[in-house]
Formats: sequence, C-alpha cells, structure tokens
Amino acid sequence: MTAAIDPTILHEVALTPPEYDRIVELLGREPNRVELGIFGAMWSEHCGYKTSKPLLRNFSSAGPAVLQGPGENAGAVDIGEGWAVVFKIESHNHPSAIEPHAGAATGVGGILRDVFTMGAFPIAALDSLRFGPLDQPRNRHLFGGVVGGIGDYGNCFGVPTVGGEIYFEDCYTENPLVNAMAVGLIRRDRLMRARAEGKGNLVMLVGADTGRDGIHGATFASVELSQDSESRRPAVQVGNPFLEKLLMEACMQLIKEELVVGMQDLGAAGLTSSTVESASKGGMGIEIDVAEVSRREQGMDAYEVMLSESQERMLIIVEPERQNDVLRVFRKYDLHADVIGEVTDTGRLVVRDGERVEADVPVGLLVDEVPYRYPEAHPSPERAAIRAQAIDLTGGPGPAEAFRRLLASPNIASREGVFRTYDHQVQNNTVVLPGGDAAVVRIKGTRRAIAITTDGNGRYTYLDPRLGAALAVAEAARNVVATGARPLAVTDCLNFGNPEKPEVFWELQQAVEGMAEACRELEVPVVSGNVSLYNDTSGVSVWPTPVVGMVGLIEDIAAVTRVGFTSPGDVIVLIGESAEELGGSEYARTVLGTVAGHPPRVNYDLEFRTNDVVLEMINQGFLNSAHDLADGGLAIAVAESCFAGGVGARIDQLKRGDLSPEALLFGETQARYLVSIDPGERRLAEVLATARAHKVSVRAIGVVGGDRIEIGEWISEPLADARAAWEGGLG
Amino acid sequence: MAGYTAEVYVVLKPLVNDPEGLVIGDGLRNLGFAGVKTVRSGKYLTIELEADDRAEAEQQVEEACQKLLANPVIEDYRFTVREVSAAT
Amino acid sequence: MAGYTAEVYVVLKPLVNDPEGLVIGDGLRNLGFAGVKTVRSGKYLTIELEADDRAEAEQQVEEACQKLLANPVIEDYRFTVREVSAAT
Amino acid sequence: MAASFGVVVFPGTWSDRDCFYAVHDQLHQEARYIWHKERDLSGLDCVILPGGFSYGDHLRCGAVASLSPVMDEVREFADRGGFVIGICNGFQVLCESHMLPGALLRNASTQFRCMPTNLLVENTSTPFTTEVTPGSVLRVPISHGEGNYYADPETLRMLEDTGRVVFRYVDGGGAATPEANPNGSANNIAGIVNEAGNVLGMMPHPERASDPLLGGEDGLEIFRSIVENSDRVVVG
Ligand SMILES: Nc1ncnc2c1ncn2[C@@H]1O[C@H](COP(=O)(O)OP(=O)(O)O)[C@@H](O)[C@H]1O
Ligand SMILES: [Mg+2]
Repeated sequence: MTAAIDPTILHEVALTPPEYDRIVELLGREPNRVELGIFGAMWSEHCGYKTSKPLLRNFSSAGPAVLQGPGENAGAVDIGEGWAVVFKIESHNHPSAIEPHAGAATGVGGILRDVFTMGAFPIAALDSLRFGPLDQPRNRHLFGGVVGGIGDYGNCFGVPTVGGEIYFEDCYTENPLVNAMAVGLIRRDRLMRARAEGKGNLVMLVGADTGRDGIHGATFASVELSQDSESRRPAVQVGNPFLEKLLMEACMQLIKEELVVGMQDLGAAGLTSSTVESASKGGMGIEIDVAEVSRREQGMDAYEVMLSESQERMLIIVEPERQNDVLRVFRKYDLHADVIGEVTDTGRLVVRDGERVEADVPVGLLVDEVPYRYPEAHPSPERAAIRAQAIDLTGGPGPAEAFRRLLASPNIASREGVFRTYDHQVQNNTVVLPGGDAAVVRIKGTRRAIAITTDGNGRYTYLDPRLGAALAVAEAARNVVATGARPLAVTDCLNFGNPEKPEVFWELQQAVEGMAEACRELEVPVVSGNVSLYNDTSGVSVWPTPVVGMVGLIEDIAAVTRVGFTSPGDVIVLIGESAEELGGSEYARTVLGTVAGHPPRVNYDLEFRTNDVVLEMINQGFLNSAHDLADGGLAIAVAESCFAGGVGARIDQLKRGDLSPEALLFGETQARYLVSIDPGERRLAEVLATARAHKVSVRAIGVVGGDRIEIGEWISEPLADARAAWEGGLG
Repeated sequence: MAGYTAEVYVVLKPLVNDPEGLVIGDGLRNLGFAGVKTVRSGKYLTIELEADDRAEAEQQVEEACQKLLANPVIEDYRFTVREVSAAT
Repeated sequence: MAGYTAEVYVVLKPLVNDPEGLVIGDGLRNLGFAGVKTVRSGKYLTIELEADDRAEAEQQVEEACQKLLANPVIEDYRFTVREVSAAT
Repeated sequence: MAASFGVVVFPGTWSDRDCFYAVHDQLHQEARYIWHKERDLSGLDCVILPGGFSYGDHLRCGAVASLSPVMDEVREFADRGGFVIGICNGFQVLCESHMLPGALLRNASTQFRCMPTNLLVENTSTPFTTEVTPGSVLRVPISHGEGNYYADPETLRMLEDTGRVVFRYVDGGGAATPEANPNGSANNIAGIVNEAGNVLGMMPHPERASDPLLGGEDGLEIFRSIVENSDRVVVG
C-alpha cells in the first residue's frame, strides 16, 4: 500500500518503509512533513528506545528508599532527614566523536538539566570516558577535547566534577564513549515531575533562543557513524553553561515559590519530545504556536523549530494566574520566557505556525505505538573461543617489570592531570576528592554524605557480557563501600554497537540480564539510565560497555574512609581470598598483550558478606584506610594506597598457596579489599574476628612505612620511582 | 628565507551558537549602545614565520589553519600574509 | 538610520605575555611548522549596528572599545567600520 | 566582635553560597546576598565579591560584571573605608574595575587548575590578615583558568615596595619557586591590596578552606581578621 514516499525523506528521519506504512495506518492518512519529522524523532532509538525498551524491563527499581524509578528525567532516592538525591547518567558519544569539546560539554549540560528538571540542585558531576590509544593523534585530540569540554561546562556552571573513569582500548578509536552523570539534592517532598496537567494551563518555553543547531540529533544518534555523518555536521551544538546556570537558578526559584505544575527539559528532539512526553505523562494534549518561539535565526519553519536541539531550554507548565510571577523570575535573570501554547484535553499534539496548523497528531501514537524491534540475537563463536583461552604466563617479563608497566598503563596511571582541570570543590561539600575509590559529598546541615562512583570494565564485558555487566555492579558497590557508604541505588548507561548485528544484540541482552541480576542480588535498585546504540565506525562495533553509576549513603560522616595509608606502623590487611584469575585482566592486556580468558567469577553472597564486614569495621572506626582491589590486583592497590598516603609499605606475609606469583600480585579476583589498621588497641584482633565470623577470609599481610613498595620476594621499588611511573602514564 | 607576517581570522560558522557574542551584545546594549544588533566573536592570530617565498608562507598558514588553528566542524577561517623582511 | 558592520581587533600589548599564543606556537612547531617564530593571539569581533551615519557608527565603536571591549591595562585595539545597508 | 557581610551575586557567580557558608555558618556573622542589580549596601562592614564565571567569563573575566550597577556602590563603599574582598572572579572584577592595579591573564599552562596551594602571608597588618601569625603559610585551594597576575614592571615594583603583595604562592618550605607558582603570576603573586589597604583581591579560595571536614580551616583566618577589624569600618 506504500504511498509514493521518497526514500531519502524516510532516511532523513530514520524510519523504515514498514514504519512509515504503520504511521499512515495509525493516522488514517499520510503525515505531512512536520508530522513525519515528529514521528521520526519520537520513534527513534534515542527517544523511543525501540530496540532496548523490552530488555530494560529486566531491571528492578523496587526498594524502600526509591522515590522515583526510570521514566522521569532522573531517578530519585531518599537519603533520610527529609532529603533526596536525584541522579542519572547519559551518553554523548556520537556528538563527541564529531566535535569532542562541544559534544562532551553539551553532554554535561544535558545531564545537569535532567537533574534540575526534577527540581534538584546539582551537587556533583562525574564522567565515564573511553578512548582509543593515546599514541594516535586523533585519539589524543578526542581525549583532550572531551576533557576540555567537560571541564569548561562544569567549571562554568559551578558543579563539582568529583569523579569518573577513563579507559583506553583500540575498539574506541573514532568512537569514544562519553557518559556524564549528575547528582542533585532536593527536599524529598519537593520533587518535580515532567507532567503537563490541567486544561488551560500555559505551556512556556524558557531559556535559550531556538536556532538551527542540532536538527536531527536524535536520529543521528540512532544510526552508525559513516562518511555521511560528515555531511550532517551542522548538527553540532555549542553549549552555553553560563546560560544553563541562570536557567537552573531561575528554575530553583520557581520551585521554591511553587510556581510551576510541571517541568521538562529540551534534550534530544527538542520541543517535539518535551511537549509529547509531558502531554503523555499528564494524560493530556498540548497545542503550541511555533511563531511564539524566540529565535536565534530568521526564516526557521515549523519543522526546524520542532526539531531544533538548541541547548539550555526548558518547557514549563504554569497556571495562568502564575504567569506574571514566572515572568518576574525569568526577568531577574535576563532570560526569555515565551508562552507558546496551552494544555488541552484532546490528547493531541497540535502545532501551529500562526494561524496555520502544521501538525495534529494523537500523543498516544507517538509514545505508546513505538514499533519495538526484536532483532535476532546470537553469541559470537569467536568470542567464546577467546574466552576459553588460558592465560599463558610464560614469556612474561617478571613481576618487578610487570609492576612498573602496569603503573604506567594509561588505564591505571594517575588521573590527576585530568581532574585538576575540573573544579571538584565548588559548593564546599567534597569530602573525598577525585582519586579515591568513590567521591564523597556531604549533605550540609546533616551528618550525612553520599558516595558516588562510575564503573564498567569493557574487557570483562567483551569477554563475557553477562558476567562483565554484573562485575561492573559489584565493583561499583565495593568502591562505594570502601569509603564507608552503603550502596543505595544505580543508574546505568548501556553503550553498545549496532543492535541489528545479532552478536551485538545478544551482548546487549546478556549485559542487561547480568546487570539486573547483580543489582537484585546486591539489593541496589536501578532508578534511571540511558542507552546508546550504534557505536560503530566503519562497521566495527565498540566493545559492549555497560557503565554503572552508583550512589551510596554514609550516615555519619565521621566514618568516612579513604584509600591512602595514614600511619607508618599500621598493619596492612587483605580481606578476601585471591584465586588464579588473570583472564581479562589489565596484566594480561598490558603486560602480555592479550585480551582473552575468562573474567573473574562473581559470588554475590560473598560480595555481600565482604561488604558487610568492611562497613561494620569502618563504622566501628577500626580502619585507617580502605581500598578495593580492581584493575592490576593487589600490587596496584598497595601502590595506590602508598601514593595517596605518601608513604611506603612492606608486604611480606602473603600466602601464595598454589597460585602463580602473577595471579597473586596482579590477579583481579573479586570481593577483595586492602585495609590498614592501627596495631594497638586490639583493633586488629577485632577485625580478624569480625571477618571470620562472617566467613570472609582475612590476613595481615604487611606493614605501612618506609620509602619503598616491597611485596614479597617479587617487588621492591622506591616509592618515588613508582610514583613517577604512575604519574607519567597519561603522557 | 624571508620573514612573513600572517594575520589569521577564525570565526564561528554562521549557524553555530556564539555564547560569547551574545554576552558582549547584551553588555553593549546595557551600556546604552542601543544600535548594536548582533556581535559575533572570533579569534585573531598574528603569526611571524619564515619561508622561502610568499607562496610557501601562504601554503604553510593554510595548512596550519586546517590542522590546528581552526576547528573545521564549527569554524571558518581566512588569512592574509605579507612580507616583512626580505630574503637572506 | 543605516546599517554598519564594525570589525574590531583586540590584541595584547606587545610587552604583555600571551600564554595562548605561546601554546599555539609550540603546537605549530610540534606539528612540523618549523618556520613559525611567534604567535600572538587576539580577539576579532564583528558587530552589526545601526547609526545615523558613518561618523556616528565609528564614534560608537570607539566608545564601546574604551568602555568594554578592550582593557587598556593589557590590550590595544583598532577597528574598521563599513556601511552595509543604506539609510532608511 | 561582629561584622556584617554582603555577598555580591553576579549572573554566573558560584562561590556566593560558599562564602556565605564560611562567614555565616562557620563564623556566625551576619550575611546577606546582594544581586548585582541592587544598590543598597547599607549596614555592611565588608563586601565579598565571590568566585565564579560572571557572564560566563566571556570577553575578559570580570569585564562585564565590572559594569554592573552594584559596582558603582562597591567603589563608593571602598572609598569610604568599607572592606572589600574579591576572591578569584571577584579579584578579576576588581582589576577590571580598576579598583586594583594589573590584570589576570590566562594561566601559563592555558589550562584550568583546581588544586591546593601554599600562601605565604607577606603582610599581616592589612585588615584581612591581622589574625594570621606573621610569616605563616596558609593552605588554600585555587580553581581558575585565568589567575596569571600581570602588572607593568613599575607597578609591580611599587606593589612590592609598599607591602601591597599580601599573599604569594610558595612551596612547602615557604620559598616562592617557579614550581610553586600554579599559573605563571608575576613574582608568584596570589593576592594584593589597594593603596588604602581596605580592598583585597586574591585568586585562591579561602571559603574552601573553612571547614576541618574538607581539609583545613586556614581560610577562616582571613574572614576572622575582617571580623576583628570591622570596628574600623564606619561607612554606615
Ligand atoms: N538503561 C536504562 N536503565 C534504566 N532506565 C533507563 C535506561 N535507559 C533509559 N532509562 C530511562 O528511560 C527514560 C528516558 O531516558 P532518556 O531518553 O535518556 O531521558 P531524557 O530524554 O530525559 O534524557 C529515563 O527515565 C531513563 O532513566
Ligand atoms: Mg531529560
């Protein structure tokens, strides 16, 4: 039945001919150009989650502290004393590949907006980044641009960028991953929702003027990067953090004065998705007149206004009698605020340009009729073979040399050169600065604090997507626990390749299942997240890279614990048991040059008990430092605790058993921590007893002190040399 | 070799958002310059360089613009080159 | 009223050091542009304004430079003004 | 002794809440916010021009803010002897307003720097430093991309000769080495006062060193000095 629709038009809006037919069927007529653009955007992968939505139902958002799960601009969790934290993570991979500085900056802007759209004041930002190796100039350019863009946006906006992670692997060449997370704080009874409610209420567009930038951003993120992306380049948006800061302050004031009914930021697909989504959530319709929209450029038509992705804009729903109060607030900040329409009870999105009706579509068709795709899924046989490979240790350089190489590996080396370009202290709340396991941000006026981390090891998920995704959750939990926080909730960002490839869709399925399982087992609900597909360049997909953002709660800030050794003479204790697990390890990659083998196993029950032991000991005040074991294993954890404390260590009581020295030193067995304890005051005995009572293995392995890092018969490196190698690793 | 001075102008492409220009424009209007319509901000670089001849100097500057001085995704550039000291 | 375009150049005074210019110069030499001696970075502003006549336009821009666009402690400026649309 | 602080808020300022916290929550002094369009400074002993990115740092840091209505009043307030402390962007605003000499250029690295610094207090007789033990080194963080202090040689010499350099970046041992200079500032200068001594500009953030939980209280000594000297202020 297909009408004579030009395929190039369908390509522009990223719809298939059968999807077009479906639109005609649902509408009972052909859509006009504006309507087609609106369908294209709302049914895109980016807005409509047409491939991932069915999978996301695996995630559980149930939990006693959850105030808002997925479905709003960000999730929200109760942290006690009337406070809630609001958080979400989001990708900006495709824009960053095209223009790293602007792409990353607007990524930060977008996630901050999601948080303050909920009414929360942004109190922290994090960024999880993946690049190709730095010896290629293009990758260095992307790295520099992305880090610069993140810093420029966050620093100007005035949110502390307190953490994140950076990995370098070949698969991210040309397709870097840029995931930004933001956390906001709000009184729990003040949460704002993105609802257009109340017939006759005004629809206002506030913030930046609308320009031609970013048109088709949503569909852009829903296809592979190709030569063709070059020609879509005008889509690049330049963010304005100064304006966003004013917009945030104005929105905070609206909420404080209770002047708005609903609030929805403009992100992907701009005015289209914000009007459609808020109408849908409110169960209402919206009618707007694009002629009322303040423009940055002349001659824009309805199509362009509806699909513009100009940044720093917000849609607010206001009762008519509050209009003047709202205008007063925006005038204070010299911001535009246009009344562009009103809420109706028709359930339709009606777009006018002056008198002319440009679009008239039932909202339900745009939101509830998204044609889900269920692509074929099957595992890659080659991958299974790689996973089955044993790690061959013969020919390795010996532990001392391996230690030096690992310290200087870009995946392990000090990140200070990056985070000192981010303001990580503004707002005067950052208790544990970047460089530790998780950042800790205190909640002023209480004894409470939150710990925040992002984690996701692409090597593990490449080798075993299901296990790797679970390990990301486990590692995030340990990072949070090491500071003294109880894991509270998770946000996730699923970075995958083209899901039309059966092995990619299989990876996605597996990763979601693994992550969902780990979250259930470790009792951390998923409250928000984001999906980024089509991370492919020239047909090659990035490794499956699910990233976990986790927030934990510290009830008494006095208990906060850091990674650095504090006092010479303290006993160093290893909690947890090491196994012969070098599959997928940083050692195998950096020292042996192989990404293969089986990633470390996960044992949820053990993770849970181990975390309990560590939390209990931290709360008793027994630990002078705590650090989880992750990339590079025990040796790297020891080194990091030494660097952070500015003191050496001697580890001479390791029990090797039948482990290889490499596995003992660099293996990445899970559920392990390195802690240090004052040997006096019977603390050590208490710690050992507590661990054993929880059936967690524990062993005093050495002593803090001196100016060398000494581990058994294998490693004896001057602290200063080790530090220099570690500090120079990012070049 | 002779010495040349290149003046390079780098500006945002016409459709690209220019937050700096917006602030400067508002600032000027607030100061009472009511006639100011729009301001676009750009960079102005002065480069002293040596080259065998003018053609080579121009070609070097052209390449420098493409590789470093301008970001082709969002910026346009133009330049002039003039000789400042004769060949040695 | 007629429409004018002003092009304003703001540069650091010769004795003020210019970290940005130094970094760009190093960057160019690292890229292999061995002939590059020095780079000075400045601003290039394009202002669209309306004024009664050219003299008034020039006088407005002069004043704008003094009041806002340049900081006399560290910067020098110059500008050109051209008419783009005739009086209405 | 008690003092009343006014914390000026320009569009894009973000240290306002941190400064307010330092003087109000930590030192229990009176404090109020002053939006940049306001002109009422009555009853204040000290005006704080906080850090941030006023007007997005566009054109030049502090340039547009220096033209705000409130700055006319701040200038007059200072002329009448009120204390003014400009921190980070506030220092830039004071230079752009010509209430302090010199200018703050792009960091020599051209990069933003957020890190702790050591400040040698060179003059403990200003109203901002009387509570500091002479010769002591304060640990106060910086957070800026344009903190590279510049003044022409004559001005520099005058500042040095007249004790107007109040803070200098030094290493742990108190030496003003190039390595201890985080931004390329002339003579490692981190803060200066005006001729009358009642207007201070400094790039480091004392309000971020005002809480033992966050790694130190050295910055409070500066605010405490202001409080102790506030009886000298009679601008009304
Ligand atoms: N991987 C995921 N896990 C959990 N929730 C998700 C995931 N991906 C998306 N969501 C939820 O789906 C909704 C839409 O996400 P998104 O399109 O990124 O929102 P926005 O347009 O506000 O940026 C949000 O509530 C988000 O939290
Ligand atoms: Mg949103």
